[in-house]
Amino acid sequence: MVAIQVPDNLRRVLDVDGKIVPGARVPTIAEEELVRIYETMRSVRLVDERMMRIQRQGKLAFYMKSTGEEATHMSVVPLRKDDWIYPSYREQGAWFWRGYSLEDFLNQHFGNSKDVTKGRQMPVHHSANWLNMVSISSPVGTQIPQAVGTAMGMKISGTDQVAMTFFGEGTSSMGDFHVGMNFAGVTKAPVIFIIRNNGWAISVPLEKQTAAQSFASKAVGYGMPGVRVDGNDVLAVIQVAAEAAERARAGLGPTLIEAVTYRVEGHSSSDDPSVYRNPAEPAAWGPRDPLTRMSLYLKGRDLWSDDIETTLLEKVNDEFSHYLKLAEDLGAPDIETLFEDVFDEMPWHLQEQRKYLLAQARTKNPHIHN
Amino acid sequence: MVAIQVPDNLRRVLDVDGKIVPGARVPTIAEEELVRIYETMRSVRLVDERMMRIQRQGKLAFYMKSTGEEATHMSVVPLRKDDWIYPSYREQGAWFWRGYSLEDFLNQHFGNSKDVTKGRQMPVHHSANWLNMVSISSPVGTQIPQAVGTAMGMKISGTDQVAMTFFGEGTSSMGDFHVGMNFAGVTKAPVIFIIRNNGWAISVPLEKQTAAQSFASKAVGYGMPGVRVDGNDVLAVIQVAAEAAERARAGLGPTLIEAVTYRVEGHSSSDDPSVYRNPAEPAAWGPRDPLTRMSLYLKGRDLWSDDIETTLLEKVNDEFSHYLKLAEDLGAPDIETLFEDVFDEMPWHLQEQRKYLLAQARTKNPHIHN
Amino acid sequence: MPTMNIIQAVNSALRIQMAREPKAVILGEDVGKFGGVFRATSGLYDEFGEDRVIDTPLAEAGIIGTAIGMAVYGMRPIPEIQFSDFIFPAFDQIVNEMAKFRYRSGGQYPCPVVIRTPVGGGIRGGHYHSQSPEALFIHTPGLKVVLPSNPYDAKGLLLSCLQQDDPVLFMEPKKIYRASRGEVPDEAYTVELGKAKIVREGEQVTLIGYGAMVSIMEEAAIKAEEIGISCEVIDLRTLLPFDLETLVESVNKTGRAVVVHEAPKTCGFGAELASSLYERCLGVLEAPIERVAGFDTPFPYSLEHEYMPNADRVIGAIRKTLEW
Amino acid sequence: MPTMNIIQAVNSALRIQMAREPKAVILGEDVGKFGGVFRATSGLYDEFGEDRVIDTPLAEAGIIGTAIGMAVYGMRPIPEIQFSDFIFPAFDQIVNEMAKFRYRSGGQYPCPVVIRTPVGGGIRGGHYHSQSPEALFIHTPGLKVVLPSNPYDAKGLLLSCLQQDDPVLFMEPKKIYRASRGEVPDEAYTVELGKAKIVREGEQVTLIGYGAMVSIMEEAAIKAEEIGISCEVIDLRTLLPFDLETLVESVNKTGRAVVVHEAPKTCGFGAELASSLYERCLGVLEAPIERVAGFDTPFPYSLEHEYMPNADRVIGAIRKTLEW
Ligand SMILES: Cc1ncc(C[n+]2csc(CCOP(=O)(O)OP(=O)(O)O)c2C)c(N)n1
Ligand SMILES: Cc1ncc(C[n+]2csc(CCOP(=O)(O)OP(=O)(O)O)c2C)c(N)n1
Ligand SMILES: [Mg+2]
Ligand SMILES: [Mg+2]
Repeated sequence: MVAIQVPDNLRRVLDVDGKIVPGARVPTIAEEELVRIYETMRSVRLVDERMMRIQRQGKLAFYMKSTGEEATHMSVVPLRKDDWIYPSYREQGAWFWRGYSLEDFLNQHFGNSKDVTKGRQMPVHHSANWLNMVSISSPVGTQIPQAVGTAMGMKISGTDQVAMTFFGEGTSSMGDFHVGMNFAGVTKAPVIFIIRNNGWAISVPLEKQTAAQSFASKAVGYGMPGVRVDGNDVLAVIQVAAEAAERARAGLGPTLIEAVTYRVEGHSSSDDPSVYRNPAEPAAWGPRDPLTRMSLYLKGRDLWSDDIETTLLEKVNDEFSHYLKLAEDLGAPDIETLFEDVFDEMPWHLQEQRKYLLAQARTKNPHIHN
Repeated sequence: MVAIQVPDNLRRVLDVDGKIVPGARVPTIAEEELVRIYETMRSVRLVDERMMRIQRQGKLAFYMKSTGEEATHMSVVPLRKDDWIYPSYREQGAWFWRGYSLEDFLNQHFGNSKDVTKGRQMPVHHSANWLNMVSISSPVGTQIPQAVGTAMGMKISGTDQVAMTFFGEGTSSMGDFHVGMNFAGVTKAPVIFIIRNNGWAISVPLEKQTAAQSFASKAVGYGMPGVRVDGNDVLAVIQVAAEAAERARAGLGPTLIEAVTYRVEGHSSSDDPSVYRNPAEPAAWGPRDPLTRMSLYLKGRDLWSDDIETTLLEKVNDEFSHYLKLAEDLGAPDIETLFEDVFDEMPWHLQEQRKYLLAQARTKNPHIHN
Repeated sequence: MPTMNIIQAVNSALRIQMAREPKAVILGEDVGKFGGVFRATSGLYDEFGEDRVIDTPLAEAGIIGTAIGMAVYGMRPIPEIQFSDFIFPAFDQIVNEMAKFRYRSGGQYPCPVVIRTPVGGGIRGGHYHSQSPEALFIHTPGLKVVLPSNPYDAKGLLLSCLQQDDPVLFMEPKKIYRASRGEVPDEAYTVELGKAKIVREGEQVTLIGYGAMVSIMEEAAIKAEEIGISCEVIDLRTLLPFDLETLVESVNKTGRAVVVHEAPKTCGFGAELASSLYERCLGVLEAPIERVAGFDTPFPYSLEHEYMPNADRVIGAIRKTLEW
Repeated sequence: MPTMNIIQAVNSALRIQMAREPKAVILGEDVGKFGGVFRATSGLYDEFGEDRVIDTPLAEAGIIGTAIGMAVYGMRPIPEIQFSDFIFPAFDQIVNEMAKFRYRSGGQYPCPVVIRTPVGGGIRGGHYHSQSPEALFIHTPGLKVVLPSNPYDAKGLLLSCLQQDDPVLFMEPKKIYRASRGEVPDEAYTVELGKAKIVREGEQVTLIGYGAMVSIMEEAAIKAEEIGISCEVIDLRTLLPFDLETLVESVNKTGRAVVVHEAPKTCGFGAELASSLYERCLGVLEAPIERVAGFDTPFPYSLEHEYMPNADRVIGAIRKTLEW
C-alpha cells in the first residue's frame, strides 16, 4: 500500500546531485535552452503555489498542482511548432513552453470575458489552437485515441509531423488507452504516449491500478517500444522524448514512455490526501525533486545561481500579480456567448432559447399579474 | 495479407498425425471421456453443416459455423459443473459438452415457443442458467468484464469456483477486453480468458487487428500468464485450460490462453469470404484439422473406428432431423411474452402497451369510420 | 430522530444494506479508504473490509461490467460512478447488457445492479461535472431510474432499490448533497418506488420536477403565492416507472402544468412528461404545458447560473400558463 | 437518370466526396476490401487506397476517437459504425468529445466528423441489430442527426453533411437499404439540412416520421384515403435541427397529428415532436397527438413484426385522433 517505486531500470541522465550519470545518452541542448527549461519548471512550481493560494482564498473554484512532476512536462521540448499535443490536466509546463501566456492561463482559470475558451470549461482546461495544443477534457483518456487520429491524419497527409499525448498512470486503465494504443500500433502512427506515473489516481495507489510489472511493459501488447524513464530527471525525459520523436518522424511508429514521478501534493484543491496516504510517502520523494536536480546541474555548469533564481521568481511573481488583477477584474463572458459554438451556425431552437434568456435576464424578478 | 500463422512456440500434445509430441504434458483423461470429447467435436461439425443447410434453404435467418475451431470449445472440459462460462457465439461444442440438448439448441435458433430465451434473441444466442452458461450477447467483448465480475464474486464468496470466457482475436481490440483483463489482474480473480485466434474478424485479418507479436503477449500488460496453444490440438487445449483452472482454484489468479486456430468458413451465413480472402488460405489449413488429429489419436489407441463414426453420424443426424421437425412446427412465443422479463414486475406503462397490442392484434385491418 | 444531509442518508442506507446482506458489494473509484470523492461511502471500507468495498482501477466500463457479472452470479453489487458525466464509458454495459440481461435470457438471469451516481449542476463543475443524462436511461427499456430530492427520500428510496431485483440507476443531486438536510431515522425503512410526492398542494398550476429542482419549484410556488397564484408542487422521485397517475390527478385539478429539469430541453424527460399529460388531460388543459429546462448547449462554466433553471424562470412559465 | 437503392446512393455520395476532397477518409470495421457488411463502401478501397479507406481494429471507441483526432487536425473523416447497436462503446467519444469539441474550445476546434450507421429493425436482427437510438443523440447538444427515407435524399443529405463543419450522425434505415429504389443523379447535388419534406398532402391528419417509417405512413395514408380520410405525410429527414415550422404549418391546417418511430415510446423523439407541437398549436389541436412507436421493451426477435409500427397501427392512431 505504499506507492514508492524502486526506480529500477529507469533511463536516467542526471543523478540526484545533478551530475551526469556515466554512460547516459545526453540530449543535445543549447545553453540558453537549458536555462529556459529550468525557468519554465521553476515558474510552474511558483505559479502552482500562487494558484492554490488564491483557490484557498476562495477566488478560484478549483485548481490542480503538478508539484514534483514538472520535469515530465518537458517531454514537449523536442517537438516542433507544427507538432500537436493532447495534454491531460497536469502539464502546466508544456503550455508555458509552447508559448501559452500567463495572461491566457489566468483568464482561463477565471473563465472571464477574455478567456479564449469563453468561460466554457472548469479551471485547468486550456485550449490553444495557435500552439497546436488541443483542448483539455475532463473525462480521462479520451485524448489518447484522438491523438492517434491526429497522427494518422499526419501520416495520411504525408507530413512528418508528430502527435504527443499525456495522461496519468490511472488513466491507463481506461478502455480508451487500449484502443488508442492498439490503433497506433497497427497503423504505425507517428504518436508519442507519455504516461505520467505519479503513483496515485486520486486515492488509488498504482498497485490497485494494474498488476503489470510496469506501465511501460504494456507496450508489448501493442507491438511498440515501451520506455521507462526517471520522470524527475528532466534531461532524461527530454532525451527519451527526442528519440521517440525521431522514430515517429522516420516512419517507425509510436512509442510509449512511462515517466516515473510522484504526486507530492493532493490530487486537486478538492482533495485531502491525509485520509488515504501515509504522509511519510511524499516526504520520501523530496530528495528526488526535479527542480533541485536540474538547478544543481545548471549551477555546476555555471548557468544558474541563487541570485538569478531570485530574480526569476520576482519577475514571475510580479507578472502573476499583474495578470491576476486583470483577470479578476474582468466579468464573465456575455450571456449571448452561451449559445455560440454549439454549431457552426446557430439553428432556430438555439436562437429561440437565446432570445428567451436575454429577455428573461432583462425581466428578472418580474412583476407578475394574475 | 495472408493470415496463416507459423504456429511457433505453441503448446502442443498431438502432432498432425495424432501422435503424442515427445515431452508434452498430456492431460489425464479417462478413455470414455476421450471418446466423448471427440464425439462432441464431431457432432458440432455435423450440426454446423446441417444448420447452414437449413439456413440456405431459407428456414433460418442466420447461422455461424465453427468449422475447424471445434477443439477450442473443449477448453471447458476441465471445468466443474459449478464453474461459470461466458461464451462468445462460436463455441457450440462448449454448450453440448455442458449438457445443452440439441432440442434446446434448435428451439433457440427458431425462436419458437419452447425456446428457453422466449424468442428474444437472434440465432446462436443461447442462455442456460441450469448449466451456468451465461447468455450470449452480440456486442463483442462485453462478456469479458462480466466474467471477471463473476470470478470476483466467487472469490469474495470464498468458493473455489472458476469463471471462463471465450472471445475471438478481433474482440481483443475492444476496450472491454482491456478493462476486464486489468480488473482480473489486479483482483487476482479466478478467471480464464480463451482467445480463439482464428485469424479473421469478419474480413479483417489479424495483422490489421494488432501489431503485437501474439495475442498471448498481451497478458504482460496485466501481470498474468499468457499461454499460446495449438487450438487445433484438443488435448493441448484441455491441458492448458486444466492448468489455468488449477491456478485459479489455488488462488493464483487469472490466465490468458490464446488458442491458435483458423476460421475455415465464412464469418456467418451473411458473409462471402471470397471477396476479401485468398481461397488458398483455408485450404492450407486442411491438414491441421482438429478432428482428423483427434480421431487418428483415438484410432491409434483403439478407441475409435470408421464404423463407430458412421454410427455416431447417423445417430446425430436422426436426432437433428427429429428435433428440427419439432422446432419448425412450433410457432412463435405468445404475444404477451413480448412484455415479460423487462422488469421483475410489469410496470403500468408496459401493462398498458401490452393491452394495446393485444387489442390491436384482435382488430387487425380494422373497419374505419370517419 | 437524527438530522442528516443527503450524503449521510445515502451512507446510512449503504451501511444498513452492507450489514444485513452479505452479498452486497460496493465498488468504484475512490470508494474505499477515501470514502468516495463526495464521501458517500465514508467509513464503510473500515467496517466491511476491502473485499466488499472495492477501490477499482480507473475504468467505468470495468466497474459496471464486473458489477453485472457479480449480479448475474447472485451478488448484490452497488457500483458508484464518480460523476454521471463519466458514466458514458460504461454506457454500452448499461444499455446493451445490464438493461437487457433478464430479457434476453428469457428471465433466467436477473441483473440487480444498483448504480449510484451524482448528477446535475450547481457546483461550478463545467460541462464534465454537471450533466443530467437521465433521459438517456429513461429511454432505455429495462432500467429503473430514481432521483431523490431530500435525505429522507434518498435513504428510503435507496433501500427500496437495494431490495428489488431489477437494475437501477440511482442518481443523487450533488448540488444539494449537503445543503438539503432533514430528519432521517437511523434504522431501515423504505420509500415506495414509482410513487411521486405532492410536496405542496395548490389549485392553479401543477409544477413537476425532481432532485435539485424541487426546492426551486417550492421557491417559485412560495413567490407565486405571494402574488396570489396557487401552485401544486410534485416531486417525481422515481423517473422510471414514473407516477403518471398522480400527475394526471393534479393536472385534472389545476388545468395547467410546468415541468422543470436541468437537462437540455430537446428530447429531455420534460417532453415525455408533457406528452403523456397531453394524452390524458388535453380536454382540461387551459394552456400549453411549459418546459423549464437547461438550454440545448453543453453545460457551461462561467454562465452556469444563467444556464440552470431558477425560480424566476419557473415563475415566468407559471405566468405564461396563466396568461395564455 | 440511373435508378439506385439507398446503399448505392450512399456509395455514390461517398465516391464523390472521396474524389473531390483529398482530406476525406473512410474508416471502420470491414469497410475496406469487403466494402462494408452492407456494401456501402464497396469499390472505394480499390479506388482510393488503403490509406484513405481504412479497415480498423474492432473497436468503435477507436474508430470515433481517431476520427475526432483527424477532424480537429483538419481532415474530413467519415467513420462507419457497423450497426447503430454497436455505437455505444463509442458513446463517450461521441457525446462528451465530438459533440462538445467546438464549444469547449471556444470555437477553436471544429470537429466535422460524419458518422454513418445503419439503424432500425425489420431484418430479423434481434435486439442487437435493430435498435433506433436517435433520441439519445438528439438530446445531446452539438450533434446534428440526419435520417433519410429514400435514395435521392440519402445521397443529397449525405453530401450536405459532408460539406458542413459540424459533427453529424447520419443514420441509414437498413430495413429499406435495398428495398427503397428511385432515380438518383450520378453527379453531386445537395438536399438542404433542417428541412422536412411533405411527401403527400392532406387535410385531416398530419403524419410525421422518418426513415423506414415514411413508407409505413404512406401506406397508412393510402388506406385511410380509401375510407375517406385525408392525411398529410411529412418526412422529417433531419432530426436535429428538426423542421418545426413545416410541422406547425401542417398541423395548423389539419388540427391533428400522429408521430411515428420505431424507437421505444418513452422519452423517444416522438415526445419532443409532440410537445413542441402542443406548444405552438394547442389552440388548433382537435385531439391529442398520437404516438405510434416501438414498445418499451428491448427489441425482440421472434415478435419483431408485433413490435414494429405498421400501417394498421398508424391507422388506429389516425382513427383515434378523429374519434376523440
Ligand atoms: C472517465 C473519468 N472517470 C473518472 C474521472 C474522475 N477523475 C479525475 S482525475 C482521476 C484520477 C486520474 O489519475 P491519473 O490518471 O493517475 O492522473 P493524475 O491525476 O495522477 O495526474 C479521476 C478518477 C474522470 N475525470 N474521468
Ligand atoms: C461491439 C461490436 N462491434 C461490431 C460487431 C460486429 N461483429 C460481429 S462479429 C465481428 C468480428 C469478430 O471477430 P473475432 O472477435 O475475431 O471473432 P470471430 O468471429 O472470428 O469468432 C464483428 C465486427 C459486434 N458484434 N459488436
Ligand atoms: Mg496518477
Ligand atoms: Mg476471429
